Amino acid sequence: MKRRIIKILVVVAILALAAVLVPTISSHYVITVVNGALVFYVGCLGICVMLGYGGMVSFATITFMGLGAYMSANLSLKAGMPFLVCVLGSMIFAGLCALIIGAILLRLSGTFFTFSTVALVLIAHDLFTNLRSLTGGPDGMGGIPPFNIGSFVADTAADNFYFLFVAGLLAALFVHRLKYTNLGRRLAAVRDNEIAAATMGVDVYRTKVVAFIIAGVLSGLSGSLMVHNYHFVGSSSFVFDQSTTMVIMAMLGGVSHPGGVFLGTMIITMLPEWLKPLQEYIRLFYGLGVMLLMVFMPTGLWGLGEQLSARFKERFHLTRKTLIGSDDASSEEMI
Amino acid sequence: MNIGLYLQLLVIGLSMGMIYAILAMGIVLLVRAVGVLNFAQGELFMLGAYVCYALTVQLHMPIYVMLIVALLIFVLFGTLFMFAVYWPLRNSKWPATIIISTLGASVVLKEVVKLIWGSVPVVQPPIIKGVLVLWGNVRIEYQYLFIIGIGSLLITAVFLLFDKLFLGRAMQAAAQDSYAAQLLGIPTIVTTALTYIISASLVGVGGWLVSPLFLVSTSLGSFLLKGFAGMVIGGLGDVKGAVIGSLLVGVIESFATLFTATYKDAVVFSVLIIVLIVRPTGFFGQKISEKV
Amino acid sequence: MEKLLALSKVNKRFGGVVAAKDVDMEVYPGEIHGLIGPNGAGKTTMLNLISGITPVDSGTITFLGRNITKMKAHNRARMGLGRTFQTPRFLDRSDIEENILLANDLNERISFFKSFVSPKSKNFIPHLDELTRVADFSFYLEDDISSLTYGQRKMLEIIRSMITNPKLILVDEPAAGLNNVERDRVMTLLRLAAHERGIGIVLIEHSMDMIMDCCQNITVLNFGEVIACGSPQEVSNNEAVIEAYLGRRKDA
Amino acid sequence: MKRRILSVLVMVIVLVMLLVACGDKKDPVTTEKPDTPSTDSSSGGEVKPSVEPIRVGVVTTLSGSNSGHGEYAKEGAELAKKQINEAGGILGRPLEIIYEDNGETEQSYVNAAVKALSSDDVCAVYSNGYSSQIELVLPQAQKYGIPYIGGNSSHALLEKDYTYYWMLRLSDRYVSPAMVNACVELGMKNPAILHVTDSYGVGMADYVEQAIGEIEGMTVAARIGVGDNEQQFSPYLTQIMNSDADGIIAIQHQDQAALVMMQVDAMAIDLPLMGCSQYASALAIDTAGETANGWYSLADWTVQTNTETGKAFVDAYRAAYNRDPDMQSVTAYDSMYLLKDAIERAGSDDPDAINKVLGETKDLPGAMTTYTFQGDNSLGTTIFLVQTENLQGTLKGLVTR
Repeated sequence: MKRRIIKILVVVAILALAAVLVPTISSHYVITVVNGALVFYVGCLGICVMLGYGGMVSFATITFMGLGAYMSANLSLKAGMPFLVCVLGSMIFAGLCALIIGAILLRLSGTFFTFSTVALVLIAHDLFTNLRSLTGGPDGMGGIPPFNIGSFVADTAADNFYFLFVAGLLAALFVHRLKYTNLGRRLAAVRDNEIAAATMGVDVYRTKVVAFIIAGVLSGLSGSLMVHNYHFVGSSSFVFDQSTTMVIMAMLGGVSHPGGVFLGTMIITMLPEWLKPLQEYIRLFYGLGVMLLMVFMPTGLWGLGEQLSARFKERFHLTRKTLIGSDDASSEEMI
Repeated sequence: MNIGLYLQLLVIGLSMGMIYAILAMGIVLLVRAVGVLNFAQGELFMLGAYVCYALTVQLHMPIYVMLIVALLIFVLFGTLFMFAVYWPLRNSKWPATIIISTLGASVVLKEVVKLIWGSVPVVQPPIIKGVLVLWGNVRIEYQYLFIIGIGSLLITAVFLLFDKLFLGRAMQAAAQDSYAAQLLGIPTIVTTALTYIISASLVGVGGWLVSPLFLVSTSLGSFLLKGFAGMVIGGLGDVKGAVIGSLLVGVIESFATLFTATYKDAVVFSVLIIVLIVRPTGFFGQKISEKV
Repeated sequence: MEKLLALSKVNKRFGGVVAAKDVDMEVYPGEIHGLIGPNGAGKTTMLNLISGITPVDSGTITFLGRNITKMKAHNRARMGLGRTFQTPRFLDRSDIEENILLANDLNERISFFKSFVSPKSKNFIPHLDELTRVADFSFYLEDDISSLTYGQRKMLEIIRSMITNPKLILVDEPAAGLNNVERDRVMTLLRLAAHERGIGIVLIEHSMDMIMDCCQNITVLNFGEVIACGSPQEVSNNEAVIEAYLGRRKDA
Repeated sequence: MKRRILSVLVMVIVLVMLLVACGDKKDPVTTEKPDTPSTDSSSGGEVKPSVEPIRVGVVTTLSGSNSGHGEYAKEGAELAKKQINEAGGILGRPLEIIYEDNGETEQSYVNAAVKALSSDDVCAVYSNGYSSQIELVLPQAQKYGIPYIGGNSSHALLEKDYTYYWMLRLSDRYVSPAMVNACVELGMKNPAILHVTDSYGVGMADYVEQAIGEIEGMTVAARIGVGDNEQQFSPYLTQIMNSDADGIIAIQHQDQAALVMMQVDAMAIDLPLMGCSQYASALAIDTAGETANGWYSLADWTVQTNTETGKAFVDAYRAAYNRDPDMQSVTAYDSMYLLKDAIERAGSDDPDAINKVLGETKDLPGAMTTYTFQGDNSLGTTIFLVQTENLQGTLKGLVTR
């Protein structure tokens, strides 16, 4: 137990350090980039649940971000609701839409499901662009109020960062913990073997729909954060290309771990900023990188890290394992 | 009331449907042989258009020479593509990796094309110029008729080769299964490579066909989604289904413009989703049941 | 004794192939019920029909006195219907613990919110340990599932099924691909389940020795039809069974 | 388990590296930083190297599929910089341009714009981004208090209270009636409108429809809005041909404009054709080739411009780059001179001062048009009516707001 506490303390300390350091040492521009990445991080966590935990390739994340974004924009502009209500509203709205859409689309399996989500993204984009009364049409909706709680109103990029940081952290904790719940195990079962899952009492269809809803709620949250961060929402943000980028973000870092997804989001967002001198070639390298990555580390950077650390620990016998089936079973021991 | 209009829309729809069918067949062959959904198929299509542009406009080749050289290049592309994207990942534990890898490949292809030909679209002169004036305002571009003609030829060829001839069916089976390959006496790698080559050549020719209608640009890759739609409506893994589905998509799309321009794509993809809800495996797809 | 499972006039066709024709079968608690027949007789299909992976065309399946013919596979599992497969099916990308925990979930049934806040449950470990010892092998809970040998995985699948405290387990060729020592352990495990825990077992097995050795009752299938049913002695003396196995012509 | 600590550590290290790598610009103490102009080119020769340069940001597309626009913009801005610096700079200080590549996505546009806005000592930013992109950034520009000059023409932006936003071109609202008047002269009574469904296209089509409604006896035969990724216009053209439309008013961006021109030609349509300014752009005409001939359009810019400054610009541009300037070049070029004028009138490069005097701009002759402040943050005053003949826009008239 002691180790566990130390571990938690170290993680908390690192996070606290990040929370304090990022807004103070970095420039406005860097904070803006980080803020943008954090917005997408929350959406990518939905991919983590769907793809990493449940093994379902869905490109619909961006659509639910759009639903959340427009809901939030409408709530704050037309009904004058405060930020927290908007966020809650868009999460619930995106979740409800995910329930209905998921219940329909998840009757399809594998490739059919994946492609139906692509179709969904294309349909939704058309709707976002043309339903002018609800989405502002191609002009989008501007002048959306910044983040606020009570009388505190986020004024600078650094203020936005704190809001996004807290939201991202909460979402990440939720997704991290989700893996170790019975739902997480059911998802893993659905991912690895649907038939075995069913014979272990897992309601495959329901589990998938629940995962889709969770992903939808996270995307809705992400969309809501997006509008309050940029004060503007336009339909050109919710296109298929963006969706593939988000899947690649998640895969790059390691899709089955919130930390990996974070890495991926940060790298993909920052890489183009970082490699400005290579402008012409950035996207080429990015594509090549993705292909190489899939060959050499399909579990992403995080997976690679875990493999390395596992090897390291095996080398130095640091692993604690529970032996089953011998005389001193069920006792924790060092090997 | 307006037969001329409907006729024109039908011709346009059918010829677009032919293009989608060519794309869809390319994907179906790969799905059947290696079970992979290739998201870079649209970029191979675009590459076909660029290669033909380079050969005809930049190198001034006559059409027959151009076609032969282009086919050789497509063979090369198909092989390269297989070894770069599919082969290293064929035994991957994570099924999503191949999909993501094809997404990566599509980015790479787009960027390579931009580096070579620049990001400004280029123009491929029409293969057959002119319009056929039937009466009054009813006019049909020869290029559309040409596409329908060549498209039907290609479709028939693929259909005969892969669905009717034993060799083609055996080849597909062998690509899936090394045991079958042993029986056939051809290594899996050869049959897989052949499938990729045929698939790449098909879409390459497709790219050549559309390039005079549209600008030769990286956005040609977006035709893939309609090809996908046609294939999924028809039923995954069925050549006949893919062709019928794609023609349907082309015609629906063309006639949808009578009612709406803004929601045209939404109409096509809504039809797709409705078809899938009614028949979760498409019109011609069999239920692929897992051996328990 | 109360019937555990009863099949009555169960039919199933795949296209033109008859996989089950008017099948009747009964299984009692604590009984090991053998299901045998030549290759392609429809044995595995029968298990799929019982466990709900494939729906039946007609007929009724009764389990614990309830008609489960229309029930989904996962609901049957929750009622206490366990299943193992010819090739073991595990969560390939998870460690052993996750796999066992999944079984434990089926047994404990705590709500999502409770599982969200509570730390990992470990109370299945003594049970697991006991069963593993009966099967006489050992492993580390945190290891990858792929670190187990094929035989160990087959045994672990039965153990996993037993952890869920089922009323009936459908066991599909547990000894296929196993050596003699491992085969004996599987038998011990199955006997423990049936005789000490009172679990009903439907056993498909090619090894006749094993079937004759441990089954109380045997149902023989051929082309989806029950051609004989009864104790090992009755079945082994049955004309039709001998004919089916040896492939004698009707007129010979 | 140490495993997680280790991975968190690795993550933090990677992130710190990333942050450091792209966060090099921030340096709150900005006064000293000599910056030798000799490094950027020989052009700054006449300006004393010790003088602090005046920094202007340019946000444009330098990579991705629209990098053609960015190339033109960059060439235009560079030409202006060279000329200004050779003539002694602004207030005796050299002009320095900081380019930011806005990439392909909305998010990367915001990042680039914020990077430009937050660069040291930037006194104004010019961008030729789309209206939706610019709108994403205007709240930021407002926050920074830095003038943001847009090369777009969507009127919707003027209706919102962005006091730091300046529109170079004549807005769509004023272009549209002129366009309709020109259509009337071409003999259209019942034109069809074919427009792109983005902010620009929809807004412009609305104004065109409104203007048509105000002309007696004129009606809209059909209004067809097409997505910005559409490549197949034949079904729409077929429908227009089969309706009783007597002309086509087309509003598209460059690539689509070229496609429309090609497909109109392929169908041998012989109606009078009127396009938006993009139909006269060099990119569209280069791509469409012969098929562009015959199209009328209301262009913010034509190389046949009849103003002194315009002609001088075309000559200088041709000499420098050996090709004709595009509208993207001229807006970027003019924005530099507009800023030069404003800075000289303000007497400093203080952004607020510049913003204030930009609102007092009057009769400043630019290469594209004459700039005069008219009350709604738009500065352009004229637009050309041109017809494409022999791959060249031939000047047919000048419309003044």
